[in-house]
Formats: sequence, structure tokens, C-alpha cells
Amino acid sequence: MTLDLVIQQLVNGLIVGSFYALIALGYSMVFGVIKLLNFAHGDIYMNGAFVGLVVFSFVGIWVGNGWLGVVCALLVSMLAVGLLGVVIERFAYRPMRNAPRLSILITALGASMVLNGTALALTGGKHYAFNTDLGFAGVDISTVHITYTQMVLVAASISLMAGMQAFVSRTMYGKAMRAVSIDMGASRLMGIDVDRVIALTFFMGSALAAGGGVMAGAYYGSVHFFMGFIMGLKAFTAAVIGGIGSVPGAMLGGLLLGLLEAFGSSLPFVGSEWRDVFVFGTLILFLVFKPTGILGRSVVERV
Amino acid sequence: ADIKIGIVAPMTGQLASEGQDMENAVKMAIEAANAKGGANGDKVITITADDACDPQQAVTAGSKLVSEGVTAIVGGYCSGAVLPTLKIYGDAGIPFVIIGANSTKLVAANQGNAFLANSTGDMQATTAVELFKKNGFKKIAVIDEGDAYSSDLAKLTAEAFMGAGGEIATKETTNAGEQDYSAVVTKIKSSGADAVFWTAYHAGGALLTKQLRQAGFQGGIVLGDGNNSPEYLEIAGSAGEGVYLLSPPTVDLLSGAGDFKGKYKETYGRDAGAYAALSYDVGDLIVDAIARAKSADQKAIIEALKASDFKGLAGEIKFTDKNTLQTSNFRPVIAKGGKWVAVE
Amino acid sequence: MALLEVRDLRLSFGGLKVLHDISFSVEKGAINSLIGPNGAGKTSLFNCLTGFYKPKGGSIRLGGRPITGLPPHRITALGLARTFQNIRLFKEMTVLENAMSGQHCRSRHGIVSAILHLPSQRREEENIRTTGMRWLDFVGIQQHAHRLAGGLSYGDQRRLELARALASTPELILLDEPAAGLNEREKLDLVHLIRRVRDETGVTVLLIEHDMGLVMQVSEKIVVFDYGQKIADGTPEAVRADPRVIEAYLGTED
Amino acid sequence: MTEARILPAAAQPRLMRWSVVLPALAAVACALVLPQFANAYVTEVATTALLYVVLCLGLNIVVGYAGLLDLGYAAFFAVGAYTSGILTAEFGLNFWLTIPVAMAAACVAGIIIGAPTLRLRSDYLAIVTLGFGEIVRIIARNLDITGGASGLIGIERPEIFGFKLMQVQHFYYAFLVLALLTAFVCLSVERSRMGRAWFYVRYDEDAAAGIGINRVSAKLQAYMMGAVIASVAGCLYAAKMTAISPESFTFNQSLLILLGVVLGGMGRIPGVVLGAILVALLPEVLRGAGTYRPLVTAVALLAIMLFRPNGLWPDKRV
Amino acid sequence: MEPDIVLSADRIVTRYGGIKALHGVSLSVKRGQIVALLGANGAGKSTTLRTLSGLIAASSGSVRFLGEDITKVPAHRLPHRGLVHVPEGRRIFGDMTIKENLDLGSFTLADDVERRRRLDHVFELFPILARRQNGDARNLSGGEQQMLAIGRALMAAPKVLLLDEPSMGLAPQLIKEVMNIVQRLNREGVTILLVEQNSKVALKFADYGYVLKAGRIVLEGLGSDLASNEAVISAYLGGVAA
Ligand SMILES: Nc1ncnc2c1ncn2[C@@H]1O[C@H](COP(=O)(O)OP(=O)(O)OP(=O)(O)O)[C@@H](O)[C@H]1O
Ligand SMILES: Nc1ncnc2c1ncn2[C@@H]1O[C@H](COP(=O)(O)OP(=O)(O)OP(=O)(O)O)[C@@H](O)[C@H]1O
Ligand SMILES: CC(C)C[C@H](N)C(=O)O
Ligand SMILES: [Mg+2]
Ligand SMILES: [Mg+2]
Repeated sequence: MTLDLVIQQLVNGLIVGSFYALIALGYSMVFGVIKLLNFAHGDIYMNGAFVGLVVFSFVGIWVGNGWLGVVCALLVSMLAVGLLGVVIERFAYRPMRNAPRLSILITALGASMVLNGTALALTGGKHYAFNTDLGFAGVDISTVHITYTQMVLVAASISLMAGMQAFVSRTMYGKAMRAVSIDMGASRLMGIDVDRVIALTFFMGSALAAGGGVMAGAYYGSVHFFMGFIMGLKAFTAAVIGGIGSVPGAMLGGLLLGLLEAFGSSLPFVGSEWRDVFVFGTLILFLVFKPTGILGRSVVERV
Repeated sequence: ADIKIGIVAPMTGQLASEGQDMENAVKMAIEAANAKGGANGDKVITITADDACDPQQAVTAGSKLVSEGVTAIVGGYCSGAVLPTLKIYGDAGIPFVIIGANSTKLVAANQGNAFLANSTGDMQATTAVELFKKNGFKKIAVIDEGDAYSSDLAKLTAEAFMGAGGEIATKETTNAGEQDYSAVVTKIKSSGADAVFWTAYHAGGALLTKQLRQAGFQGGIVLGDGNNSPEYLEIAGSAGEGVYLLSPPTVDLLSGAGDFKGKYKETYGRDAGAYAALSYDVGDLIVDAIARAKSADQKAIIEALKASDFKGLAGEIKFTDKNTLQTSNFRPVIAKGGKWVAVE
Repeated sequence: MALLEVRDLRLSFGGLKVLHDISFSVEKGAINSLIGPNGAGKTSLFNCLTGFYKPKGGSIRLGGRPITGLPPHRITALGLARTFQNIRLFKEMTVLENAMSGQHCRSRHGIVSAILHLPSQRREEENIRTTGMRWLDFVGIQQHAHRLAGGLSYGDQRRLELARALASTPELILLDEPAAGLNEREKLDLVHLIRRVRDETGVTVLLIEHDMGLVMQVSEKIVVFDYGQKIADGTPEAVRADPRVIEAYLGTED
Repeated sequence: MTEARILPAAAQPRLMRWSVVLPALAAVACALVLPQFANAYVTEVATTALLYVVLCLGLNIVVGYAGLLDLGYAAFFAVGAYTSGILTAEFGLNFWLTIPVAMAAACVAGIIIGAPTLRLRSDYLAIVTLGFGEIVRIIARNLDITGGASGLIGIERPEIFGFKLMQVQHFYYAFLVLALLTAFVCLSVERSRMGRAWFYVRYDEDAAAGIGINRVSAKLQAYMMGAVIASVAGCLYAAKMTAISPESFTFNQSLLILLGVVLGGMGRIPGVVLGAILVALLPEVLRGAGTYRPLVTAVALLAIMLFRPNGLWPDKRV
Repeated sequence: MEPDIVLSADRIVTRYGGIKALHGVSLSVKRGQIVALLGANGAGKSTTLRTLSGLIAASSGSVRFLGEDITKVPAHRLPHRGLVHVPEGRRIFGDMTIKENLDLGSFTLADDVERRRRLDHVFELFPILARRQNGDARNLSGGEQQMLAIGRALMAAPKVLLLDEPSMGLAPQLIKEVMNIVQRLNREGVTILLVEQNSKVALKFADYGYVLKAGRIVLEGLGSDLASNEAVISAYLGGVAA
């Protein structure tokens, strides 16, 4: 690989990786608090993209297809889909809080299928265009062209994540989230409203996913009912690799996954059809040597 | 007695939209036939079975149709899902006209009862190579999605092109459902390809086109027959301008299909998709074959199908001794002003 | 030769030194105790002995054989059994099954012979059951054999843990605060039971306990830890009189 | 969160209870005569149900007994199907001889992936198994010997004592035999020393290690036994389908099998069998829903989980 | 009702699933007292505390706190009214630092200056916590964890403190130290309901005591009376557990 190629793949990896990171973050937060692998998270992302598209088309009548429209779509979608996350938690997960973990996992799978099935029924499986005119202007580093859109996108997801990290580590509510994840009963004795904290976690996680959905929809220009499936898988992978439950871990995991994929596509001797073997192979090897992910805590169980 | 025709198509899953088109159009043809007195005076009714483009579901869907005692079956969009059903229909001796699926593997596995109404992969490969040559493309990047259909087409085209003295710059595989193609785009660009041939479906095709153009790829882009969808043009937008497509016979390209197009939209409230016209023809063809067989006897229908000399919306249907189309119905088209127009 | 020989054992977590060059030994057939303030490193020592923690240095010998750094299941197989500070029973399984679990390392039939229902496998199963029952009987809870372990009273759960450990036919058994949460009468019963373990089965006992009454009553030798260091080692009388022990642990009587 | 409580049968005072044996016998009897009354479609669906019974019983050993979350179980199903398919189609080996080879292949695959990773915590193990599932599928998709993306076609149908298994009914009986065999095997192991060891490890790994159980080896044995069962199912599946392709061994397939295990009531054989049958039947029963089928299926599923959080047929003594 | 009763239970019945753990327990705690709740294993002491603090709902009966009926008030509303529960087994947040644990104790407090003031008070009571404030709580030894649990409760500025077996698992010297702190808190005006199995320790400090057996109060009286009545108590406490 030439240097230009390496730089280009680095840029590619970072961009996809920042999407993965954003979605993984919500995955990881929800997991952190209620130890649930939320299979519906990818579908939340898909819903976010659809809501964003609807808002975008609507406000586009007044503000056009530029940044303003995208920002409106982003905000409205994050709010609406954040609330959707809260509703899902309330009706699908809360009744299961004392059920066996695998049953909750299956419930999450069910919730995912419901969201997906609804989207299929409503859209008939059609792929919708999300046409923006954000332009291709940007800067050139040697032969590598980076658009302003790409920069804004990476900056936006990094600042969302940084904000989240600050929230979790600095604020009282963030501490409450961590407390709830460690011991719900003891948290209640601190005066923490556990239901509220869990709802808030779902709100934030879902809003992040929706934000990712709108950004991805606008950036790639298409939205469809199945787009969440793969993204959910990637987010799950990234979250676990990062050390599940860890906010900065999710971020690193997402970026790492993006980079692995980018470079996995340009492996020497073999074609891109082997990319995922490379990606998963690396991840498995990685876990063998670092069994708790990048930033997961290595807990020596005290006996 | 009523004559039952089975329709197998993906009604759910990623290709549900295409399946919907197929079902709608076949039903339209059958209703039209019924309005004219049915087949041999019998009313024709349809039964739809969803295969979700999944091999296992396809087998259950297929055996459901067999158990319902259908006289003939039409449909099949995904080669991967059609393949394991060939044995079932073959063993049951049921005439099966395949509308979309066109991998050459289907030809090999056919037990004599199945007919491919769409042109096969090698025909498409030939058309593709012709198109490359005509446009002076010498180094092609071939990209598929790793499913039965697109990898078959990619392989056939690569072989055909190299056979014709062309060079394959790179061969890549992407994953269905992913949105980011940048890594592959980078590879294509650095491979020095002067054109890209995308053999999979329109969802990925539109994204790939967009991302190729955004990355400044100036060469030609050619798409396989799975890309003919209005959605492609909508999503690719301006990046789609000048892209070639090996199109199946769609309503927009067919002079005689204007009525059908309007009626379809009126009945189903949506535009007729890429395979609507061909599906309509196949619906027509099967009724025609039953009429020519003068009975609902399946052997006779198979014979009648073999002897087809049918002219429909999408063109003529005549089968070779392998039950594939005698003449390719692929037409190269080019995107101009947000529309597919024929390449002269 | 002593049954258990610990020499210069060191353990640390990150920067935190938990055990500093600990050496002591336990004679075969003895009942010894390990005492010390909270956080002195008593449980950590047990965890090193049984392979749950990997020591940073030093050696452990059981009956002359080195067991340092072996995985827990190997150590159990070599004859060292333990109970846990916070009861770790298989609460969702029956009392009998808990007792049977101890014999896993003393039996050998695997999946294939179970599928084939070999006669030798049937016999072994039968044997595991009866042995399990025998140990339940020994600790006095065989009437609860078919109840769930989690439903036993606290004191009976402690007994069951003991039965489970005994079922692995150990030479040395380590008890981590066996009297915690027991009332006076139950503590008396426990002292009696520990003596029977040694007298009737010949198993050597090393226990951690904060209840000085019990410790003084039952042990022949006491090892005292403070901040990861051994500060005393001797008979109950000697230890009780040791000013360092009084300062660090016992406190002045009032 | 508490795990569903599962009692291994050895705990039960009496091993054979008529209240269990009689209904089971009745169910087997019904299963035996079913093809006599049902049409090809119903038999086909029933065959699929039996396939899932086998797969779910196999996965239940891994998930239900040993408590390992496996999201890539379809990989072993694929290993079986491809081994048998390649050996019969490409090398002309007798179908029955391919079964032991497939079992061995599954064992090897199980050790390769399991030995270094089974000590991982459940969520990390989940991603490893998921990754493994994808790796196996992609390898099958990219190699020539596996027929690439289109898969293998024209796999020979097996013969037994000169009788060729051809029709759905034949395969129905073949799968029925396999399902009964698997149930018998599971029952035998569940009540044995190794079966108990899995439960011990599942409830408390440290306590299990403390009483002399080799955790990794116990988990590995469960994992391999699950792998072997899936691979045998795969052999028969390949023979029945005559065409197999990577599309049959996706992540979704793994999820579906897991769904069957949990839906019915993890850990106990009757529950798992019920769950497996449900997973196969539910989408068929709901065929009428058309485009709404996935939605209706999902709602039904959610409802089951919400109303019966421990599965439809959990252990009575929970 | 007597005005100086701050916390009272009236015939509370509590169940776990179908099984009754409390069969109508009544008790009352007066302002400024240390009240001991004694009983054998499984007698229902912890269950009583959990019911009082709202962690489990009573299936009948009522709980009053500072003159209000709090039977239906959810657990998380009580700490900032002044009723704080230090649960059995300490339940500290092991993955968080000691300082974070203490901060959480004052979760409902918005005023950072006041939080700082309380923190200083806790650090003064337990200097070891101040020294290790940025270390993870899990690494504290048993005794230190007990101090953290009490300190965390003090961050809520309790009017009434429910303490569940603070002496469990502690070395003899530490038991003394912890009990001294309990006494000091009481002198500072905190009313205390103390659950103990170790009746000797508890009755040394208690103004009043209740003895529970199998979910029922079987004996009550002034602390000094009960202490002199050791024989009676040990008849209940030593009796068959559960
Ligand atoms: N896994 C671990 N990680 C970090 N520190 C640990 C770990 N295990 C033990 N420690 C530390 O080692 C020291 C000794 O702990 P240990 O549990 O051995 O004490 P102990 O003597 O058994 O006390 P107690 O009587 O309270 O049970 C403590 O400071 C403890 O915090
Ligand atoms: N979470 C629970 N689920 C079911 N039963 C429980 C639960 N917690 C306690 N019990 C039962 O309720 C009864 C009272 O238990 P509780 O914990 O209140 O006793 P205690 O007096 O605090 O005993 P200890 O001294 O052991 O702490 C016991 O029979 C116990 O088995
Ligand atoms: C373009 C499509 C009609 C081809 C079809 N999907 C196949 O698998 O063959
Ligand atoms: Mg200890
Ligand atoms: Mg208690």
C-alpha cells in the first residue's frame, strides 16, 4: 500500500468508525445500566433515520436541503426517537427486570423485530433517498480529499460522545447511572429513582442512535427499513470490543472496528471478500489476550 | 374447476418491494385473462407464497404450493432461494416459470420443468462485455455482494471479459446492508480501473455510485439487472448521470407498456418496478400455455411452455432446449436527466 | 514433615501489597486458626493456597508436593478443600446435589459412558449419591437432602458447605469465617463439628475467624496477620498474651 | 437479575414419573403417525420443526446447561452440512460415512474456537461466537470447494438398506429418529456427572472450581457436544435439501435457534422441544399475514416473553 | 400518638413471593433513642428494616415517619425526608471511588457547599476514608467498607438511621470502634434503629429493644431490662433458626 492509500483508508476508517462509535455508545450505556444486550438498538437507529428524513423533507420546504434542514432533522429525531426508546423500555423491558437475562435478551430481539416489522409494513421495503446539498468542498491532503461534511460529521459525533462522557463522569445523574448499574437496591436507598435513571439512559442512548441515523442517512443519502440490522451488529461488536459498559471504550471500539474494516478491505494477496474474516479474527485474537475489551475493567472476582 | 397458479416471491425481507411488484403484476395478468374467460374456460386463481429470499423458507413455501395442488408456479426473484426448490417442483413435475432469478446454476439444476423467463447470467455477461468494448473500457473493477446471483454474474463477466482480451483491475465483494463503501471505493480508484461493474442490487448500487463519484472517480459505471429501480435514480441523484445499466425490459423502455404502467399505478398505488412488465408477461404466458395445452395436465403444460412463441409487453419469449430464453432481453440503458433511456 | 508449608509467599494487586513474605506451616491432623484485623490478608492467603490468586512469589507445598500456581481444580484434586467467606452454595440445586458436587474430582465417567449407560457408570453414580448422603449425615442435615440449598437456614448452609468440601476427601480443609452470622448455640455446635471432622476423618483444619471465643476454644495453634504480615504464631495462650496481637487485633479487654 | 432456575433431573427423587412418561409417549406416537394424515406441506413444516428440535436441544446444552451465550451456533450446523455435502457430492463418499467425519470436524472446530475463548465472560463470549459464526459463513462463501456463494447443488440422497430417502416423509422419519436420539442423549447426560458439572459451573464458577471442577474443560465439553449435535443435524439437512448455501447459516439462523431454546423454557428438554416447534410453526401459521408477517410474529413473540418470562414450559419448581 | 415517636410500624405483614416473612410486626422509635432489633437468623430483622425503608412493600399494615404515613412512599423518596437505611452486607458501589460513593449518599442534595460540609464531617469521623477517597471502594477491607456504608448514609443528613448488622464480619476491635461512632452520632441527634444478632453488643448501647422470632415480636423492653434478662433473650436468639 502506498502512503496515500494508507491515509485514505485511515480517513475512511475514522468516518465509519465514528458512526459505529456513536451507536455503540448507546448500546454500551444501556448495557451498563441494565446488563441488557439491546438488540433493538440498531432498529432505533433506523427509526431515527426515518424520522429525520420525514422532518427533513418537511422543513426542506422552507429552509432548503442544506445544513439547517439537517440540523432540524437531527434535533427533532433525537428527541422523538429518544422518547421512543423510553417507551420501549417502559413496555418491553421494565416488566422483565427480574426475569432471567436470556429472556430479556430474547425480549430485546422481539422488540427489534417489532420495530423492523413495523417499518417494513409502513414502507413496503422501499429505499428512500435522503438528498441533501451539503456539497463536496473540502481540503486536500496530498491526494486525499476530505470534505467539510466529513469533518463536521466526525466532529459532531466526537462532541456528542465527549458530552456524554462528561455527563456520566461529572454530573450527579451520571454517577447515579453508574450506581444503578452496580446495585439497583442500594441506589434506591441513596434516594435515586431507579426507574427514572433507566428511562433517562434509554432516552440518551436512543437519541444518540437517532442522531447517528440522521447523520448516516444524510451523509450516505439513503434510508430503508433494514439499515439498522447490520449497524446494530457493528455497534454490538464495537461496544464489546471497547469493554462493554464503558463510554470511552465504546468510542475506541467503534473507531477500531472502522479502521479494521477499512484496512481489512485492502489486505495483501486476498480480496475484500475476506474482510470480515480478518475483522472478526483479529477481534477474537484480541479478546483472547485482553479478555475484557479495550477499556473494560478486569475484575478479579473476590471469593 | 378453478386452475390454481402459485406465486413464489419475497414478500418480506430485504427484497420485499420487488416481490410485491411481482405478485401485483402476475395477478393483474391473471385477472385480465379471467376477464377474457380464463384458461380453457376455467377461472384461474393465484396463491402467493412468501420465500423471503431465504432458501429454507423457500422450501416450505414451495411445498405449501405443491400441497395446495397448484397447476403451475411462477415467480422466484433470488437465485439462492430458488435453487433448493427446483428439486421439489421437479420431483412433483410442476411447471415453474422463473421470473427474476437468473443464475446459471439454475440451468444446471433444472430437472426439465423449470423455465427461465429472464435472460441468464451468461447472456448478461455477454451484453456487459459488448458494452465495455463499445465504450472503450479496458480495465474493469467487478464488484459483487457475495450472494449467489451477484457473485455468479461477477465471475461470468470477469471470465468473459478476460476471454475477450480485457483486463480485470480488481474484483471486490461488499456486504449487503452496509452503507459505507469508502474502503472499496479507495481500492477501486487505486486499482486504475477505467470502469466499474456492479453486479448486485440497486440499494448498494446507488450508494456505491454516489460514493465513487464523491471520491472523484471519473470512469464509467455499469450496473447489473438488479439495479433497475426508480429508487436507484432517486438515491444516486446527480451522481447517477451517465451510468449504464443492463436493464431487463421495464415499462419505461417498452413502447407498448404505457397502458399497463398507468393501470398498475391506478390499481396498486405505486409505480411499476423493474420486473413488473416481465412478471405480467409470465402471468400471461402461463395462461397461454395452459390454453395451448388444452388441459391442466402438467406434462402437457410443460410441453406447451417448451413450444412457447409468445409476444408480450417485454418482448418475445421463446425457449432454448435448456429452457432459457433464446434471445437475451437485456437492454443497455443510460441514466440521462434522472431517467433511463435506451443506448442506441 | 508438615502437611502445609508456606514459604515467603507474596501477593500484590497493582501497587497494593497484600501479603509480605508469609511463612508458616500446618501439621498433619491439627486444627489451626488464622486471625487478624479486617483487610489483613487472611482471605487473600486462602485464595493463594487454593489457586484463585496467583502469588507474586514464594512457595506452597501440600504434603511435600509443590502446588504454587496450579489452577484451583488441580489443587482440590490434590487434597485441599475450602469454604468461602460469603457462602457460595449452588443455591438453585438440591442439598444432595451440592454434597455430590464435591466428589466430581474423585470420579471419572464422562459424557460417552453416560450416553451408553455403562454399568460401571451406573455404579459410580450410585456411589456418588450414597457418599453424598453420608456426608450430609455427618454434618447432620440429611433430612433436607431433597430441598433446595438456598432454602436452608444460614447455619445449615454453613454445614452444607462443609459437607461439600469434605466430600472431595481432602487432607486439609480451609474454613473462611465459618461462624459468621451464627448465634451462640450454633457456634457451640460448630466447634463440636470441627472437632469431629478432625477426630473422625483425620482431616486437618485451618480456619479464619473473628470470634475469639471460638478460636481460642478450638485451635491448637494460631497464626496472626496484620497488614499482610505475620505478626505472631503460637498457642492460643501465647498469642493472647502477645502485646503486638493485643495492639493490632484483640484490643484491651474492658 | 436471577437466572432461571433449572434442576437437573438427578435431583428428582424418582427418575421415571408416569406423569411425564405417558404424555411423552403419546407425543411420540402422534409424531409417528403424522405423515399418514398430513399432506406434503404439513410434513415439510413438521420436518423443519424436528430439525429445530435437534438444533435447539444441542444449543440447550451450551446455553441452558452450561450457561454459555452462543450467538454463532449455526456455524456448527454449517460445518456438518458442508462436510457431508462436499464428501458426498465431490468425493462420492457414502452419506452415512460422512456423519462421523462431520462429527469430528465439528469437534475440531469447537476446540479451535472454544479452547482459547471459553473462559471469557458471557458477553465477550457472545461476540466471539458471533464472530466465529460469521467467519464460517464467509469462508463457505469464498471457497471453491464449498461452491462459493451459490453453494453446493446436487447433493446425493442417502440410502439405507437399499432404500433411498426421497420424499419429505422419509426425511421426516429420519429427523424424527435423530430428534428422539438427541433427546435421549441429552437426558442421559443431564443426569450424569458431567451434566451436573455443567450446572455447577453455570451457577457459580468459582465455587465449582473450589470443589475441583475444571471450568474450562467442562465448558469445552458442553460446547463440543453441542457442536456435534448441530453437525449431525447439518448432515441430514444437506441430504434433505440437496442444495445448501451460505444463506442458510446466517446470524439470523443462530438467533432463531437461540429463540427456540429460550422461548419454550431453557434447560429442560420438554420446554426446549416446545420452543423449537414454536419457532418452526409460528411463521407458517402466520403466513396469511403477508407483509405483516414479521410484525405479527414479533408481537406474538414479545407477548409470550412478557407473559411467561421464564418460557412457555419452565420447570414447575421454579 | 405521642409527639416524640419519629418512626413506627403498625402490624406490618411482608411476603417474599407467597411466603410470609413478617406476621404483623409493630414497633416504635422515639426521637433521640437507640433502639435495638434483635433476633436469630431469619427471624425477619432485615425484612423489617426493608419494609420500613420502602425497599419491599408491606402487604398490610402501615409505617409512619415523622407523623406521616409513608407505607406507600417509594424507597427513593425517603432519604431526603431523613430516613436512611444502611443495608445488610454494606452494598457499597465497589466500582466507584470512595468519594463518589459518599457523593451518592447526598444524591438528593442540590447544594454543593452543604455537600462539602457533610463530606468534611464524614472524613472527620472516618479519617481512613479521607485518606483513600480516590481509591475504588471494592478494595477496602470489610471494616472499612462498613465505615463507608455508614459514612454514605450520613451524607444524607439522616434524622433516623436504620443500621443492619454493622458488626457482621468485623474484628473485635473494629466492632468497638463502629459502636462508638454509632453512639457519637446518636449524641449528635440522630435517632437509630439498630439490627443486631449479637445481643451483647447491641444492648450495651440501646435505650429500648425488641426481640423478633419467626416474623413476630416476642419480647420488648428497656435496653437495660433486656440486658439483665440475658437468659430470656438467648432462649429466643439461640432457638432454632428459620
Ligand atoms: N482482587 C483484589 N483486588 C484488589 N485488592 C484486593 C483484592 N483482594 C483483596 N484485596 C485487598 O487485599 C487486602 C486483604 O484483603 P482480604 O480479603 O484478604 O482481607 P481479610 O483479612 O480476609 O479481611 P476480612 O476479615 O475483612 O475478611 C484488602 O486491603 C483488600 O482490599
Ligand atoms: N429475597 C428473599 N426471598 C425470599 N425469602 C427471603 C428473602 N430474604 C429473606 N427471606 C426469608 O425471609 C425470612 C426473614 O429473613 P430476614 O433476612 O429478614 O432475616 P434476618 O432476621 O435479617 O436474618 P439474618 O440474621 O440472617 O440476617 C427468612 O426466612 C428468609 O429466608
Ligand atoms: C436481478 C434479479 C432479478 C436476479 C435475481 N435476484 C437472482 O438472484 O438471480
Ligand atoms: Mg476475609
Ligand atoms: Mg438480616
